[in-house]
Amino acid sequence: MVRLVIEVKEPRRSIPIIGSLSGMMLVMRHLFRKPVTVQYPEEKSKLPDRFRFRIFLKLDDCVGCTLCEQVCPNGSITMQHVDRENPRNKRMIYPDVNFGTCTVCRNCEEICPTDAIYLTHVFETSRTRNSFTYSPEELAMQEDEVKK
Amino acid sequence: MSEPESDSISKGKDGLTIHTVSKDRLLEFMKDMKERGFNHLSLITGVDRRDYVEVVYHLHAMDRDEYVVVKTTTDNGVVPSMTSLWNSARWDEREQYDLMGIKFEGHENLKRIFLPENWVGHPLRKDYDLSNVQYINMDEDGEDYATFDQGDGW
Amino acid sequence: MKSGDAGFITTTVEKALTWARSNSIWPLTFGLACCAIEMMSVQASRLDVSRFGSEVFRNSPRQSDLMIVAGTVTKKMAPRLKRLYDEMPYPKYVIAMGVCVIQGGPYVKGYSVVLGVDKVVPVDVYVPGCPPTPEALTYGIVTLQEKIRGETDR
Amino acid sequence: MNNFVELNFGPQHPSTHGVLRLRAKLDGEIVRELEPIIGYLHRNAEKLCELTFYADNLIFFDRMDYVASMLMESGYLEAAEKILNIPPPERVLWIRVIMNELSRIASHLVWAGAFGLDLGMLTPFFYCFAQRDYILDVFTEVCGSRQETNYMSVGGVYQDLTPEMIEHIDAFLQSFPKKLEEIYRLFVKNDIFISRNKGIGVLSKETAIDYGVTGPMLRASGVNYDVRKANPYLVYDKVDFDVPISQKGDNLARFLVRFEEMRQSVRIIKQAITKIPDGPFFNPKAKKSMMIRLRGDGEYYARTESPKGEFGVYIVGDGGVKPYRVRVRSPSFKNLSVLPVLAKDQMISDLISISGTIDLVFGEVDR
Amino acid sequence: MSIFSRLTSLFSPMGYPISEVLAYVVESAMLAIVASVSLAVVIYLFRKYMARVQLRIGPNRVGKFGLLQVMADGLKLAGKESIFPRKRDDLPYRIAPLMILVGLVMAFAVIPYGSLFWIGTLTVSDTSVSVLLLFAIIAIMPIGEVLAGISSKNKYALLGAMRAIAKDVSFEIPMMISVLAIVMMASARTASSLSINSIVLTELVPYGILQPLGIFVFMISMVARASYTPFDMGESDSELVTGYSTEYSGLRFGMFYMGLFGSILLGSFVISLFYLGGFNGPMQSSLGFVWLVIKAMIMVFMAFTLWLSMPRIRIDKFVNLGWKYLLPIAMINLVLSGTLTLLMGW
Repeated sequence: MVRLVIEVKEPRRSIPIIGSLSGMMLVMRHLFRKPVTVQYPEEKSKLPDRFRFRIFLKLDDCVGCTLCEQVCPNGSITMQHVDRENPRNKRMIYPDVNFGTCTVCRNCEEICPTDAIYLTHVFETSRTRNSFTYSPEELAMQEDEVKK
Repeated sequence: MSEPESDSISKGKDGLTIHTVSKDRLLEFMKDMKERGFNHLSLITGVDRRDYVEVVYHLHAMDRDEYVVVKTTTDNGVVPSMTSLWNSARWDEREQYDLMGIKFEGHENLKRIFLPENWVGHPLRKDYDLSNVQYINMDEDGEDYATFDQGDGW
Repeated sequence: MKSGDAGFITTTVEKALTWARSNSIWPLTFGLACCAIEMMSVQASRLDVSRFGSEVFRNSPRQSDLMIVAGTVTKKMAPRLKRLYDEMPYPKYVIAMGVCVIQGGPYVKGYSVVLGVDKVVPVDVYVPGCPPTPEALTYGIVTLQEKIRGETDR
Repeated sequence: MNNFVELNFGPQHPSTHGVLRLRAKLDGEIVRELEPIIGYLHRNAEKLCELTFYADNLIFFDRMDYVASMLMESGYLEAAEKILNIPPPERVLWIRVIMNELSRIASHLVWAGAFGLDLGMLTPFFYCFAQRDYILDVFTEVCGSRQETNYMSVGGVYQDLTPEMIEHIDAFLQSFPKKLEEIYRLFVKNDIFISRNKGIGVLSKETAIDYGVTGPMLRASGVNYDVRKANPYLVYDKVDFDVPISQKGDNLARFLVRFEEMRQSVRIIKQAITKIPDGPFFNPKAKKSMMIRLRGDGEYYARTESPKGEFGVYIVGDGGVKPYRVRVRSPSFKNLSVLPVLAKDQMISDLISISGTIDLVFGEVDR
Repeated sequence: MSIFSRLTSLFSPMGYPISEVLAYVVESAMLAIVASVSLAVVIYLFRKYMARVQLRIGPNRVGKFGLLQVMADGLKLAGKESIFPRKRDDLPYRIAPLMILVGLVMAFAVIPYGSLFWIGTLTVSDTSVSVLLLFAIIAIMPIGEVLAGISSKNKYALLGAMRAIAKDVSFEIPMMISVLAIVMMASARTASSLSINSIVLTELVPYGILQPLGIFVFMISMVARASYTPFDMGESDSELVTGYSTEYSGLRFGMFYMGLFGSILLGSFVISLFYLGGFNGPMQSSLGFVWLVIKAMIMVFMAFTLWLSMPRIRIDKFVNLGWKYLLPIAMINLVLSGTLTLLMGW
């Protein structure tokens, strides 16, 4: 089997100091380049469609199959009883997500047979309290309500 | 070159030759293997088969790129150490001692590598009880110790 | 506040200090795991946390105000984390970054991870995500600023 | 005379890249004895893998080498797909190659920036991370997460690579080599940088193999061993690339090998995005609803080339839905074990730069 | 007409001794204020410059363009708890940062600044031996670093102090010798060749052009004095946490921080005075100070660029550099400039 191998060349030694000066010039030249900074809270870079963060739930679509609970690698999802009329969800159990352990791995979204559980762009979820367990109703809240 | 004798030879799913050797002959066998050019001990794995422990060595001949697997079994969790042949066994054996509880005879510094010295049990054993939570704290010299007392550690 | 003048002065000083504290949060370079790389991203050009005055990542805990616990806190690390926190001068703040630090994250079933750094040190802001995007951490820092100014009830 | 000062570096120390603790015996500035103490990030991933479904285990592998999570995923799947008997379709192999190499560039960029910081260079860090952010933008676009991507799944990938994304990757590849050369020049033109690295931390061929060192570190010592060439997995045999090696074995050689690898990675991606065939992006046998029902049997050792070295995954299955035993050969773990040899009788500053060139990632060392 | 004489005449109704004392006090206070404000400016400029070359924006939240950022930092440091390590040597630990700051302010007092429009000369104190005074004061600052390192009873700090000592002994002698060459050249033209002011006045051709080797040695020495990368072995971030200032917190740390930037500013002033013609330039009598500041600012930005683009040199390499290269170069420079002075009759 042919293995293509190249020997890395050590850089040519330039005259002492001149090489270092060229590095300094290179750094200085960046002064005239446009900064790449996105000033976050004011301007937000557009998030791609596939970006995902916070989990939401469509209560009407959930059939209570518990697949999401089973597939969650670390038990962030537990099923909870909610008194709610829904002919498709006879057992009246809905997922309840703990964002304190959710790794945003998207397995629940993938496995959900009715696309009831889905991940969204909402990522501003910092809190000053360690309470990240959201009940099905809270998960079902509209995205913009949470943003507020 | 003559093939070193192993107790049985089989092929794994990954196409590697598996030599099964009893642990008494292991060191001798490995010496032979090293002489045959297997200069790189890639991996030491302990597999807890519940009633016995299987130790799997992945040997690699760097020059001709050949992988072989050497397996040995032990009932009492003691196998000879490979540190005299390959230095890479030092940390691997310490790790397997830490997590699997395999004692490597002849290892000069067989201490736990990840967990504190007085941690009870070896976590990767199948009979390790995860519900019996242990905590770790640090004494004044900066050494760790394990404890079952939740008030003492984290 | 008996004397009106003194009270006025103290409130002014207090206000000025709060303003200064909220606008000059120097984090400790304290990376534990995955989240540390995202913490470095926050420092880097795209998100540039220096806009908020958090530019100076100090290496010595004595000189920093904020400990961003970025990454899984293991039981072995917890005593050290506690000591680092103790070494920081008041007023000091802690941001728990990532779900490992909040409640154990993916390692919640394991044996060697502290399930929540708030068992070890008091936490001011929790930033969930695994790892949180740099934007999310920046949002956490903004939340901390609001908390220092007493403006948030999130 | 043995009046050495004992000094503890870490676990929190600016240049230990995480939570390495080094107990050094110092004779003035010179390190006489060094003992690395690890385990501060031991997250029991191997145990948790035994408690979790085959398809779910990816999240632990993502977080092993957290700067190159794509490579960890594909390394695990190399073994897991064989255990589960679900071969991925052709297109997926190419997608994985593209993602792997992008991830490798990202990992090496993080390393280069952090290495600069170790040596006291503040600025290259920012240039490296600016470039890395473009790669992570591609990742976000393709799979929705920046760093811990969880993109690949058993028998395929989660979502397909659209032509638009390939265009974005191409646009990145157009601008990147120029920027890379700039960063490279910033380092190697500098006299002090050369004097700090040339001839420091020389690792001989024999020691390297004996200690199980792999990856760029081994190649910098003159051994031509790259898993991508030696045991081509995915479609690495269908793309053209060179393996950079050096005979010197010092810090500078390791640095140069890594930079050359980035250039080769660019070459690989350029070929892959033109050669990528159409087709399905997952194996129908591994439908999404099957995620928790996949059963595996037998044992398999798969090795792949991660940015740090040979990343091996050894899975033992017992016919259940969860693996019986998962063992990871983490390259950083082996590479770190050679540090006491390299740093003996060197100065503290050299200890820092040597541990910088080892490219440690503690998620992988401690697992 | 200097500020001092103006102040004395302002306070003259109060009688002789009081007016002089008051003038001294007011002038010292002015110096302290101006020095701290200019330090704040330098820190702000550094942050902005660093951000821009690193493709970032830099502080921009506090005040317009983040101008108040440094003030916020200072105020915050003042409001921080000061931690004293239990095993410290109390007195040295307390006075070490003060020594650095006092040395710095004193050094700013002895260098001449030229004159500005109607204010006249801005020089604070003009003695006939200001060269000696300046380098005596500069030599105080390393003592502060060493004291800080040793009294903290911290291994990192101790190593930092050891490195600081090694560094200081290896650059101070070449620095002094290169200054000697300047004094020698100046002595051909002026009687008071130990006064910086008269040295600068003789500098019709900048000494940097006449002594290229001298400016090289002196610049390296000044970088080492201020101790930023590449010569910041004493407080190297990535090796010794923060070196001798590891244990300091709050305002005392702020003094070290100011000392660093102050040394950069001081070094830039001294280099531009000795080697770049100082306040010489067109319309010197009214714009002298402006020329000096422009030259010093160029030097400051060069220092920043150096800081941002260089890795740290190893301590033994630096000692080598000091004794094996800088010292001979400084000697050669001395001989060359002596010859030049003799031949050209300067």
